[in-house]
Amino acid sequence: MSVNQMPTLSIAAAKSSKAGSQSRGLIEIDKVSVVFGKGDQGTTAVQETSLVVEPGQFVCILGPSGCGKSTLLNSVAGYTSPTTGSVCVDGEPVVGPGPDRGMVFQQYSLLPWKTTFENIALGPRLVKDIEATKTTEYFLDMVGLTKYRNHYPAELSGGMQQRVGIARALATFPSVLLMDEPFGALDAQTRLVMQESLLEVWSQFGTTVVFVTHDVDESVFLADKIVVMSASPGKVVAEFDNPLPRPRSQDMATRPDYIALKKQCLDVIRAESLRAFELQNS
Amino acid sequence: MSVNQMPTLSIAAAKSSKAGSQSRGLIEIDKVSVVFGKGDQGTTAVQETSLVVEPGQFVCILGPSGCGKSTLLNSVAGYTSPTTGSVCVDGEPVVGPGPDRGMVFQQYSLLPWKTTFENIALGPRLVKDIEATKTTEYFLDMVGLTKYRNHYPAELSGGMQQRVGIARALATFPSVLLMDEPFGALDAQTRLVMQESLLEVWSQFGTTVVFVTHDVDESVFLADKIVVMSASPGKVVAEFDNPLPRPRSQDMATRPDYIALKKQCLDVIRAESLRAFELQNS
Amino acid sequence: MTFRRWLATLTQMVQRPENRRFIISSCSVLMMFGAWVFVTKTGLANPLFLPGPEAIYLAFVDALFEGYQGSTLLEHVGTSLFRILSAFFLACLVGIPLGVAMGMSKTAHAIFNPFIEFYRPLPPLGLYTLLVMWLGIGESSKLALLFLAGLPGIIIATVQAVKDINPTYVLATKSLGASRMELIREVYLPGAGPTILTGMRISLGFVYTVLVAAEIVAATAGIGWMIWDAAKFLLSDIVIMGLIILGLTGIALDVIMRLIGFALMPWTRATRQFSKS
Amino acid sequence: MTFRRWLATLTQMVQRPENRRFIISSCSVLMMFGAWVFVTKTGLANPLFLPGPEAIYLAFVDALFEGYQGSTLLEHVGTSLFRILSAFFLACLVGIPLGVAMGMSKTAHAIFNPFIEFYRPLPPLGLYTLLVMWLGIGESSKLALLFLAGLPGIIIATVQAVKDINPTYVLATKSLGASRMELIREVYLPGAGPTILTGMRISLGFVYTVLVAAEIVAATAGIGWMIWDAAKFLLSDIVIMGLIILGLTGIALDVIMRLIGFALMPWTRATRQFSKS
Amino acid sequence: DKPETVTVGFLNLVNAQLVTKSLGLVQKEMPGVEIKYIKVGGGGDMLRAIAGDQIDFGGLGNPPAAIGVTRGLPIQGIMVLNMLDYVEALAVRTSAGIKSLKDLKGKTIAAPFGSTTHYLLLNALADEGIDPASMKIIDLRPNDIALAWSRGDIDAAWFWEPALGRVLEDDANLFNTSGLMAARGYPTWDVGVVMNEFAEKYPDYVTKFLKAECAGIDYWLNNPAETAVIIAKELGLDLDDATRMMKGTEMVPCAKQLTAQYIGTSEKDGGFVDTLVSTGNFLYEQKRLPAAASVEKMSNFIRPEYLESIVK
Ligand SMILES: Nc1ncnc2c1ncn2[C@@H]1O[C@H](COP(=O)(O)OP(=O)(O)OP(=O)(O)O)[C@@H](O)[C@H]1O
Ligand SMILES: Nc1ncnc2c1ncn2[C@@H]1O[C@H](COP(=O)(O)OP(=O)(O)OP(=O)(O)O)[C@@H](O)[C@H]1O
Ligand SMILES: [Mg+2]
Ligand SMILES: [Mg+2]
Repeated sequence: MSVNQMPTLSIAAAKSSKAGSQSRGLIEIDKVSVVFGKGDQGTTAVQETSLVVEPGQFVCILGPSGCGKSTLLNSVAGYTSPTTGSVCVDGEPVVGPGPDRGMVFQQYSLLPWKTTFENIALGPRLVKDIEATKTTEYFLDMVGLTKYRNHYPAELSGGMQQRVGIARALATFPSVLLMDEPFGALDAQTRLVMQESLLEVWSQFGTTVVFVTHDVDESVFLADKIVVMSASPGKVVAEFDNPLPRPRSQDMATRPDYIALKKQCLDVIRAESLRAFELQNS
Repeated sequence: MSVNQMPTLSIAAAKSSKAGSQSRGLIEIDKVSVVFGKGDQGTTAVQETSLVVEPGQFVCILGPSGCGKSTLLNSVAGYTSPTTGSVCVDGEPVVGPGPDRGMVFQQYSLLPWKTTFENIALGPRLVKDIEATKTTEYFLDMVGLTKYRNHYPAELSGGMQQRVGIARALATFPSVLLMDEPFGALDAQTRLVMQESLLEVWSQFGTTVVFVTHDVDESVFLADKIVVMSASPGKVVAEFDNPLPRPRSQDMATRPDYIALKKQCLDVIRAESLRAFELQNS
Repeated sequence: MTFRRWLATLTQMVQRPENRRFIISSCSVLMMFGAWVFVTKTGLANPLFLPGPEAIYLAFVDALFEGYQGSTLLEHVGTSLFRILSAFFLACLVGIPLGVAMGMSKTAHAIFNPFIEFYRPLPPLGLYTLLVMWLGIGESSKLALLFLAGLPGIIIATVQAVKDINPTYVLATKSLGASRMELIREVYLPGAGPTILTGMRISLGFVYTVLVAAEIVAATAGIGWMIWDAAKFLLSDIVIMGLIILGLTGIALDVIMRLIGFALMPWTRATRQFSKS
Repeated sequence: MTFRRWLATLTQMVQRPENRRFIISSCSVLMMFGAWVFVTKTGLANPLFLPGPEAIYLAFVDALFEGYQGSTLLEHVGTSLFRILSAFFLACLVGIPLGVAMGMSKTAHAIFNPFIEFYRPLPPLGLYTLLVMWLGIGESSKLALLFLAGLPGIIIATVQAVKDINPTYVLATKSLGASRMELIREVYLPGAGPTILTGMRISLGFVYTVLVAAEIVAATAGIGWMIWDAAKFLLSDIVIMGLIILGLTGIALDVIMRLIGFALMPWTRATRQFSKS
Repeated sequence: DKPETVTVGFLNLVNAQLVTKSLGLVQKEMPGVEIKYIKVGGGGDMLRAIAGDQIDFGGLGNPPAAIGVTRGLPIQGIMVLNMLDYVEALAVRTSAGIKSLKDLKGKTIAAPFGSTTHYLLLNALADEGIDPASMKIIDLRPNDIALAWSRGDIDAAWFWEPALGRVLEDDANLFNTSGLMAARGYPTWDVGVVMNEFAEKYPDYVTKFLKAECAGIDYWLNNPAETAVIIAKELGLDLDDATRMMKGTEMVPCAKQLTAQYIGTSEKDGGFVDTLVSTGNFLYEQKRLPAAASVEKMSNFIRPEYLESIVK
């Protein structure tokens, strides 16, 4: 992503005063439980989980497959209503999906029948952004895909598609950016590049980010705060503040504080997966 | 995998003298190039690559997507004939696939119309093993799936399927085991468990293993020797001997020698992917 | 107590989605039936064109025991089924090997494909005129028509099935030491099986739609002929009865094909018991 | 020099796989044609049943300019196409909204599905007998038959298409602030488009196979009627000529449907330009 | 030398062949030979049955016979099956107020194409100089005509019993009949045919067949009441209908068939040849035949010699 040459900084500045202002993007998850199905056959995906994400914070939710990460994120996005408990964003209870909470999925979320430009423009058009085209151009440039404006998603590489996904989610100037394993389908190298680019974009917008992953390295590299979840039932078992300074680079992977934090995370996960293994086999 | 209680150790002992003897399993790759397509449109997937794998050695081939790892492995398996150069196993040139070189794929390689038992028994039956049933029982038990003998692959989890795949590849007592990102489709936790199990099985059989991956941690954890490949054109750019002692455990990830080796690998990969990136954009 | 439990169970069953759908469907069929009874009973519909259900039932009983024009209903159905199944069996016998050859060899595909692609969209009745000229008005032209109707579906499905076989299965089995024949037996045939079966089901369905066409020329028995003949005499009760029988027989044939498929290919019933990992 | 380059280019073109396949197919068609000429020229085939190519050509020219029984060939084809296309258009008009409703609501699906499943496998000619009784021998029963033949395919494809839409598309678009109507416009319709188009193509193909059946009762024009009528008078040259026209028209219809699809849905042409990453 | 089986294709109409069949007369003439009867729906199907070599004996009206002969089907005409009188007729809808053929203009008229009645309809129009294009003539089989009539889809139709009887009860009256047209020089009839191959191989079985059919004709002429019962049973009709239909059909005793009006003798062609020629030419004008009729072909087709050998 070429954040270097931004042509329409005026727009960015104008809007970021609204989006990036540190007063917006507070997420309060209060004793949320999510149960799928009814009666005996119900699955408790998330159990009595509480979590507060400060405005502008970058939080990674880490945990094994099926521990309820996506479910928790979906209740913030408004896709799933908590069975009990409540989710508030900036003090307002969440009742459904909305353009104030941008969402980036793992893959296949760009509309295949729209070009890069049209996909990014969709949000601005739907929220009746009077400068929809200008906004779209700006984000198109931000993710460095101006050359590919008329390409359909099927004509883009996986990494390019995810860049469009991020641009699309940001183009409604949400106060919160929710990302569900956005780099999970990319190969290791592209993934590293995308992580760095994401931090670059984030440093510009200062939006609150909730980022779901099951890659420990990824969470350590990205997050201000790492929230570790465990399965059966899904709940938060640990929270770690990340001492690594910003701006970050992949070189930090050999720093002692990086390694220490990674070890802490791994220990919790190992302990939890052993417990899960025993639960399964008993 | 429950290697602990082995009921028919007699077979294992009898056969392993054949399979595990350190005189078998020498792989010599000599100036192999593989070009797909003809004339101007040809792609050089592997260029003039030489590599020797000693009998009983565990070698990991590490590299970014599309660098020719699979192509190189396939020329050992006999699926692809090198355009120039030669591949010999135990001094015999490779002319096609054969039961002396067991293969484990990333996924979907079990025959869906055969049960666990039948999949493992396929090799022994095809090589006219007179004790086919006994051999199958032994490997079924080795990977701890005796309870699932009559299940079809679709009824097994991803990890279970890969265990069957490993048992199937071993059941013809090959001198070489070739593995192409066998754990690439598993989630992180299952992956860790499978890595440990693989080392356990390997310590019993002592077969030569060539293991393709693009996960640096995986290669550092498993290998005696790490071979790093780079793309455009695909060739070996570095070889590292792994100083970590055996038996290994995931805790070693925080040892300084682990971290140093990982960093060495990462550095090579980063340098190579930067070079590739510049090649693409020039 | 027992009654209340029974009622609770019933309520639960009604609330289960698959049962709920069944109940809605039943209601909708019943309502249609009610409307039918209503319009015929009240004389809103001319019984010459739309007889009531009891007339259909009487026609059914009559055809079952007395027969229609010299054959009982079972004989009519039997004659038609015999035609369909023997022609379809022949079509499989020719189509599956041809399809395997076309799927495995690009040359074979290039040789046969133009003809199949050309005659496939032809209306069967158009083809039938030619077949009757060539083969006469007897059984052979009927069988030929049904055979030709069934063939392209089977070939196309088989070609697709063979092409779609995951190449990894072939490589893995080669690595275990399989010869070419062993490969066909262990991988190609079972691997193509489910898709071929689906193709066979679609193809049998199409053969079925051609049945009446095959029986309108010089037949004296067969359920299609019965309908065609009865229609000429405005025997709409027999026509409707015949159509209902045709519909039910068609569904039964499809169910039988599925069951045969399950029996021959038990793995297609297997479902994942573990979600992931 | 120029000739040698030309020859080299030619050799290269022949060696490219897609051209090679085309050449083999052409050869096989040509050989078939040769065999036809051979058996008719040598008198091996009775010209009454299998006229030679030139007889077919003459019949074609004659029908084109002089006409067959009061209508020129173009009028026959036009009449048939008009019947097919208007019935098919009606079937789309009814089938697509019904399919969308059935795809989005399980209740709507449960209500309509039993009828569709029941009448779908019925032989069209059997249904036709009833339609003629109800609607008479005129155009309306023909159109009704073609309409009913086309309907189930379109409905089933549309239901499937709507059900198959990736739920992520819906969620993502909701998160961008879309209302229900915006969702249908931006996601459901374009998302279901390609599958609906495929269903429409299959359905049109099936309507096409029913054409002759629709034209054998009381028609005085139409390519299907022409074939049926000519067969009565043993005019096998006209029958074969008509079948060839039917085949070509069928292929042309399918190609046109594809082109319309491409024009309406340009993204279905897009192919990945980057392998991975 | 005798054939194993003899297959007789019979048309679904009222003539003495039903008597022969019902009384098993052919079987009596040919002991030890299996006799098979195949009911054939109409002239077109009979032509295709002949073309497909599925019968040994058959019957054809004059238009399909002219087609078959001109197109070179391997058949010969050996006897008169029946002459058509008012068993075939043009029925018009009473309420439509049709007084003359001219009143048919703009109306819908049905006839089975390729049949004797289609031939007569077009000839009747031509005689009065009416352009067939001024009305809508559609191709329907007799039973479909009855159906279309009861729905009111058509106003006139030239076709035959038993469907004709059903229509006449429903707002219809007879306007013209085949018998009337015969008087105006357009006779229509059905001729009995044998396959050339069979006739060459088993000439005496052709005579045996003719003997049986002649006995059937005699039975028809001598025992009308019993015949009516047979016909009613064979076609599943009321006795009244059967009697009426028999009256509408003229049976010609075998001896009389060899006169100039019918098939003539081996020395001198009879009227059938003329009818075939004019029918053939008519069909050629209609473009239903690729070539005009040749007198020689028609004359070669009619073979009175078999009948001559039994009628001394
Ligand atoms: N719609 C649903 N209906 C029923 N069960 C569900 C549903 N969605 C999720 N679950 C269950 O809830 C649990 C948590 O699922 P969730 O998708 O939140 O996990 P996750 O941590 O995101 O896993 P992954 O890493 O595989 O994405 C799982 O057991 C899953 O099977
Ligand atoms: N059958 C083939 N025909 C043409 N090109 C091929 C073929 N197989 C591989 N290639 C090309 O050769 C190169 C190396 O491919 P290969 O599959 O060996 O890479 P890889 O390192 O295994 O990648 P991955 O990690 O994605 O599996 C790639 O550019 C690929 O596109
Ligand atoms: Mg998830
Ligand atoms: Mg690979």
